[in-house]
Amino acid sequence: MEVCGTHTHALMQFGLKDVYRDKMRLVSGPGCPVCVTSQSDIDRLLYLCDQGVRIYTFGDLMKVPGSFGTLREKRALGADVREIYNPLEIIEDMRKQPTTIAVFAAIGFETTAPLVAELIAEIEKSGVKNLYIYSLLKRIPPAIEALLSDPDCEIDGLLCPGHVATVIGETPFVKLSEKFEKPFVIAGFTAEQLIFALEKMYEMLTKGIIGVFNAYYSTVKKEGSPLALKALKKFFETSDAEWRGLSVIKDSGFMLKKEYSVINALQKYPQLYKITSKDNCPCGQVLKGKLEPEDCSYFGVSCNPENPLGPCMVSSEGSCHAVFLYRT
Amino acid sequence: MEVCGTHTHALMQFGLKDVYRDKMRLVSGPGCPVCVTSQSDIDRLLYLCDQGVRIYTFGDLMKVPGSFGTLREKRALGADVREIYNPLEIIEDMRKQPTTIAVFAAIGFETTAPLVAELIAEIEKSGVKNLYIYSLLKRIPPAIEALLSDPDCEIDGLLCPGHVATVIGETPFVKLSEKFEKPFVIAGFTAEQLIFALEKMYEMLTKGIIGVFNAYYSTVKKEGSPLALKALKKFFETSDAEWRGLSVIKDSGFMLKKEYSVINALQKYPQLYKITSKDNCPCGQVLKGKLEPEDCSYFGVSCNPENPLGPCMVSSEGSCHAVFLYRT
Amino acid sequence: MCLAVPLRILEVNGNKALAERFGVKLEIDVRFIEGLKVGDYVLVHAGFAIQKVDMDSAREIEKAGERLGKYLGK
Amino acid sequence: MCLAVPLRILEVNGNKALAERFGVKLEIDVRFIEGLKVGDYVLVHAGFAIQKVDMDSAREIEKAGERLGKYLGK
Amino acid sequence: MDGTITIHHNSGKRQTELLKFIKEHLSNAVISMEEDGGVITQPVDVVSTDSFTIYPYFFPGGDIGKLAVTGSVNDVVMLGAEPIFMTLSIILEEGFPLESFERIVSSIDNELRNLDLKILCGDTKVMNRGSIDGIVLNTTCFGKSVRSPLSVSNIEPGNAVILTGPIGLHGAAIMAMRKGFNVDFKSDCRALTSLLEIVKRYNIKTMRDATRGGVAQILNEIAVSTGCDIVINEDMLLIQEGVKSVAEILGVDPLYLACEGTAVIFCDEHDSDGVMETLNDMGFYPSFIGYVREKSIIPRVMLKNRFGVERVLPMLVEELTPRIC
Amino acid sequence: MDGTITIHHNSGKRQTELLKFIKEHLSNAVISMEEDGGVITQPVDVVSTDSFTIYPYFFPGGDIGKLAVTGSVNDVVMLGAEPIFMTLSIILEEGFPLESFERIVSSIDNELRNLDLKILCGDTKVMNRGSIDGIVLNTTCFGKSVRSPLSVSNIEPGNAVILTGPIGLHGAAIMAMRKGFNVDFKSDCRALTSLLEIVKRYNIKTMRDATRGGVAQILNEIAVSTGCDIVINEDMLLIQEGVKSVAEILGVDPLYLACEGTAVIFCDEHDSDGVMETLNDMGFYPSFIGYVREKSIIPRVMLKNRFGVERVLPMLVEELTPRIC
Ligand code: SF4
Ligand code: SF4
Ligand SMILES: [Mg+2]
Ligand SMILES: [Mg+2]
Ligand SMILES: [Mg+2]
Ligand SMILES: [Mg+2]
Ligand SMILES: [Mg+2]
Ligand SMILES: [Mg+2]
Ligand SMILES: [Mg+2]
Ligand SMILES: [Mg+2]
Ligand SMILES: [Mg+2]
Ligand SMILES: [Mg+2]
Repeated sequence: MEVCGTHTHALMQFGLKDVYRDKMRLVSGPGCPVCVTSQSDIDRLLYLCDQGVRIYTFGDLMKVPGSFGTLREKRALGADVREIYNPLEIIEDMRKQPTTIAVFAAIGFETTAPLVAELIAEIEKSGVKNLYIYSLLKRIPPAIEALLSDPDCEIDGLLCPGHVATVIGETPFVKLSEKFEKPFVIAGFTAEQLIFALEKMYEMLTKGIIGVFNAYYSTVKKEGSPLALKALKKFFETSDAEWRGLSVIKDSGFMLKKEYSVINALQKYPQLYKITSKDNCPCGQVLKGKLEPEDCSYFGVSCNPENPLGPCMVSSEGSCHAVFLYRT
Repeated sequence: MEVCGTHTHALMQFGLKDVYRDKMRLVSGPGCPVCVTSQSDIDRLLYLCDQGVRIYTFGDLMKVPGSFGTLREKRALGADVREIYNPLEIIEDMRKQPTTIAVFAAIGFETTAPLVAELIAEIEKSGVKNLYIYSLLKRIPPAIEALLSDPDCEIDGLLCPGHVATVIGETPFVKLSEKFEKPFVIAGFTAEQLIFALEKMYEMLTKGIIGVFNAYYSTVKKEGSPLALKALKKFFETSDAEWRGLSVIKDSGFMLKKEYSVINALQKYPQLYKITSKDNCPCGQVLKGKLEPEDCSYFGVSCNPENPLGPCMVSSEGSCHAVFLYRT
Repeated sequence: MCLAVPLRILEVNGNKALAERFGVKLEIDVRFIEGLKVGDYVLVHAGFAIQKVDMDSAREIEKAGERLGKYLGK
Repeated sequence: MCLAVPLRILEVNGNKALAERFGVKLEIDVRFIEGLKVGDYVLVHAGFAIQKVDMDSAREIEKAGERLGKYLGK
Repeated sequence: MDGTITIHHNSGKRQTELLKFIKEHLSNAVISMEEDGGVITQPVDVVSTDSFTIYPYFFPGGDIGKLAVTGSVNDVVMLGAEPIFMTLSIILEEGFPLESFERIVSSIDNELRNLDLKILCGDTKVMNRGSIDGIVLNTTCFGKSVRSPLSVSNIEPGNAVILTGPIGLHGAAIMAMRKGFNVDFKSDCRALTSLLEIVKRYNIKTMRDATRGGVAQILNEIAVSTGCDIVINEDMLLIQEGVKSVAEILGVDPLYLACEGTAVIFCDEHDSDGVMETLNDMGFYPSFIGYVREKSIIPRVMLKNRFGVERVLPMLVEELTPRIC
Repeated sequence: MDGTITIHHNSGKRQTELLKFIKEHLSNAVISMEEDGGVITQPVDVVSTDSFTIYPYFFPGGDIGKLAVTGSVNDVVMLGAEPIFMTLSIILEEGFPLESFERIVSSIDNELRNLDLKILCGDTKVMNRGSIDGIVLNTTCFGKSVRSPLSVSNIEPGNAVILTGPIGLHGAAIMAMRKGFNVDFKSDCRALTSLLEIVKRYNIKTMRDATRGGVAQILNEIAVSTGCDIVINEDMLLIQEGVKSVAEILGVDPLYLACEGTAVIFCDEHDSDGVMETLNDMGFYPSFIGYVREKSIIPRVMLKNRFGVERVLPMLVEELTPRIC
């Protein structure tokens, strides 16, 4: 039995994978926004560094390798790359040197995307100039749909990411559950929340129940977060997006609406469209649940947390990283 | 007997003032371009620092106090103030961050002014943007004329600055010598060159000879340096200029010609005109030879090389500084 | 993915609020939360509250841990 | 004022020249000097040659030091 | 002295003034900062050196000055020696506020008094604005062993692993301050000289202060050095609730957060009760967290969680920074 | 290790790699960089510490690594002691080229071998890009006196002042390099351990290496410490023509330029001939430059020029920078 989910790291950390070994095989899916950032996108950011553009991003993206190094390495060599925690920090920081040209490399799923939307609102209000958005934001439901549509995919049930669900609510998952006729459980991230979700998943799988069980009902509402969804609608429209190892998935990205193209990095730097690179690792197979990390021929050899080949090893949330760290 | 010159420092360093004590009293004049920079001008540069403007200047100007500190202090507090040796270094440095706005605080007499002229020529050629010139350049002959015209001035002969003469030649000094009927000797700066000049001065004074003796004929030509003079003519016109302690002297400054006003800092920052400050010290009296440094009531008390009140103490070429260091 | 923690609201000031967790106090952005009151719990991601948290339900869910403990014989 | 030192020309390349003084070699700007030849001496101020120096005359002037030495009885 | 450090304090008259200023504030210390060095007048047999770079310079529970003293003192203590003398080298950025510098020097003085420790000689350097961030300190501490110096090579399988107190307080306090969080705990920055009592009384194999990289890093280093696996019990770790919260909010693991006043003690298992008891009596909050296991080809640290599951506690491969996922 | 230093070399696995890299390059040294400190196995009674910040890191005649070794060694020698051990603390900027670092560590190794000196313990820190310029080193050297330690307090009026060699070579070499001048001389950066021979044989009062601030600064410091005027003879100063030229071109006084291999020796005047002779025999280029004068209310250094005129040689009040006037 398989569960495709985003809780890999937590499951490993709490040792739950072993606990449930006899009942379910827990495999990992496209669960981390860093994990799925394509090599082309990293290369575009590295290109911007070389143009003297300041890059803002979340710390997580710093060590994702492109074809020629990482943002962290660029910074070590003198590029102006700044880690932020709350996207609104950027406004304040830009005010200090208002003539500096900067790009915010916005990564994240539906959980993070509303925050980027509010940053855009604040850029307008604050009058900050020279700040552009490069949206690498992605949507989870289209990715799940792509995975489950793959005839090779042997996933029996799906543990849904609780914090994405916090924003988008239960409905998108209900539709998918019905379409693919598989049980879905929305899960939180503490050991207890995961145990509760796994109990329910096991129950649904053994009893053959189809539908969505919200095992994180303390936080996830049916309708999600209306104001966050409103912010998403105001600033973004859906677009095709490239996922590392899964290639382009239809409607799986958030791109800035035309009205905001003046702060779109892709509009300011049309050269970015020309930069495309192909992925070097079989991460896609891992993400689809077709390959166990340990079975990748690079695993632990040329690919390890210090010198990660693919983003599944890069992100501490990545499935390969998790397996590497917690293997016994 | 008195000699008004710019060789103070050297005379002190070599101990020559004492050697000639019985023959001539050597007093110091407005001999150093730093020494005569007005407090208003420093305050204007400090204002530019506060506006986030990068300042380029010669190291000498760094510790000249304005009303609220020095450029050196501004730099210590984070202002972007850069010391240069050759004005053309600025072009190369600007290329590294071409969008940074910078002002070159150009100090100097006729010796240095041609170099600034050539910098302006290079700015045009190189296509460097955002670099502005704030000309504090000054002319020596009008200052000598102002000094000797003062009815209080008791100067009997004039030791002329050899390196200014290297550029402007003998002629301007010949005119002044004739007008004021006093002996002028053009002198170099090594001990030997000064001794030779002082010998000649003593001879001319005792024999009552009027005119210019070029005691630095190895280097100073009658016509000066024609190419340097041509550069001066091309880029500058004369203007009234404020000298520390001597107030405004007619035609004693070099200002950028109208054609170059696009790189004139005064055109870019018209607010600079509004900044005027009054000098706090009796340096003017010292510069005119009316007051010995030791007789200034501030000398050595509130005014010393570490905490200079006036620029005569600031510049290591300044007359008060020289007396302070070399008093025995 | 999408790290988020529940915090308790101490003060609300328009879009901003002071929130707390075991003595750690920080300013968060609460623009996405309607009808927020002091004492409410919110889930915070990258400095933004993205949803209210119902603490009674949360405690209910937590009990799963105890059940597993029993199952594993601890 | 206006520090300047005499340097000897080793090479001329357009506006630039390599100049030397006791083994110290540096690039200087010689745009103000006409008819400059290798072996010439120039007076250099802030990286620019501002005039040629006639070394014979320079040596003549230097003799004043000796005269003062004698006068002071050294 | 004026309001800020200038580049002129790097030499000459102003340097002399700076040295005088430092000397005056280090009331307790026999400083010979003006001479090239100092004379050692008591026997010493152990030495440790560290450079200290931290931002913010002032934090709840200490500052860079206190840290520079306790940091080197603790390293000497960890070797089982009593700190006797210290050298102090100060690197300042032009423009550093004199007021802050005074606070730092006074804090050094205060800590030296507490420890009855002397500065034997020192050095000051001023760097141009932008060439260094504010202030960097280096201390070298000399001590006299209370018994034969401790070393990792003494460790054997079966040895007990004891923590002298809660973990991650320093790292969490610094991270919280950088992010503007208000916390009700402080850095544990302090001297651990009282641990010498334990060294005198029990069969201590080695001690390590769990500074940069935290408890996880120290345990991994020791596992590698000894070639033995080490197993620790997650339940036994003392983690202040505030530290846990900061770690959760910023997505970091407290086991990797620096301590500046908590040490890991390896001792003979028969002495573990005695060590625990004595630590308790001295006011520590010790916890017996685990054991040294058998030799292993790939020596690792194993963390046993509350469900009894063991997992690898890996060595850190990158600096801790706040994460969003 | 890859091509540059990264912030990850500051802790965890990469720090271990960095320490291994350093250890491997310091072939001669007993390093215990991984432990908290080292054990002193020979008696020592003198110590000196210095931080080294210099740009460029590589210069004719040396580099920051060699300088960090010889600088602290010389300070110990100046106190009349033989250097025995050293500690080494390294602060690196993220992005520092590994190749440069390797050259620097190899240079440290080379100098340690020459001196038969060991590193007892060390420390590494990596700072964020922009938080420090490239590399800063700190060394603390301890030594054993060959006789009772030298001190300024031994100096008396009438003592001879002897320079062990030409002045300003280091400062002039650095300034020339910064300005892109090509020079035919080198920094005098080197260890002065052979001067211990002089200390053993003659009544040496004190010695000082004329580093930052040059001969003028050292003499002024000693004048202030002893309360005596010092008079020196300009004619007696050995100044390499190239040094003179650099100084003239840039408008600085060679008396204030740093030496890194020339010391000022104060000795009983009866010993001055012997000291001069021995220095000559050892390959130095010594010069007997002057005397300590009587006590004075405002102790000053007087410079007698070739015309016999005396003037004050003041203490430096600001850093030396190129001037145009
Ligand atoms: S081990 Fe590395 S290369 Fe292989 S799938 Fe995982 S991340 Fe990709
Ligand atoms: S001593 Fe100071 S205040 Fe007096 S004239 Fe000289 S510079 Fe001016
Ligand atoms: Mg010294
Ligand atoms: Mg240490
Ligand atoms: Mg330490
Ligand atoms: Mg020192
Ligand atoms: Mg900085
Ligand atoms: Mg330690
Ligand atoms: Mg020292
Ligand atoms: Mg030294
Ligand atoms: Mg250390
Ligand atoms: Mg820097």
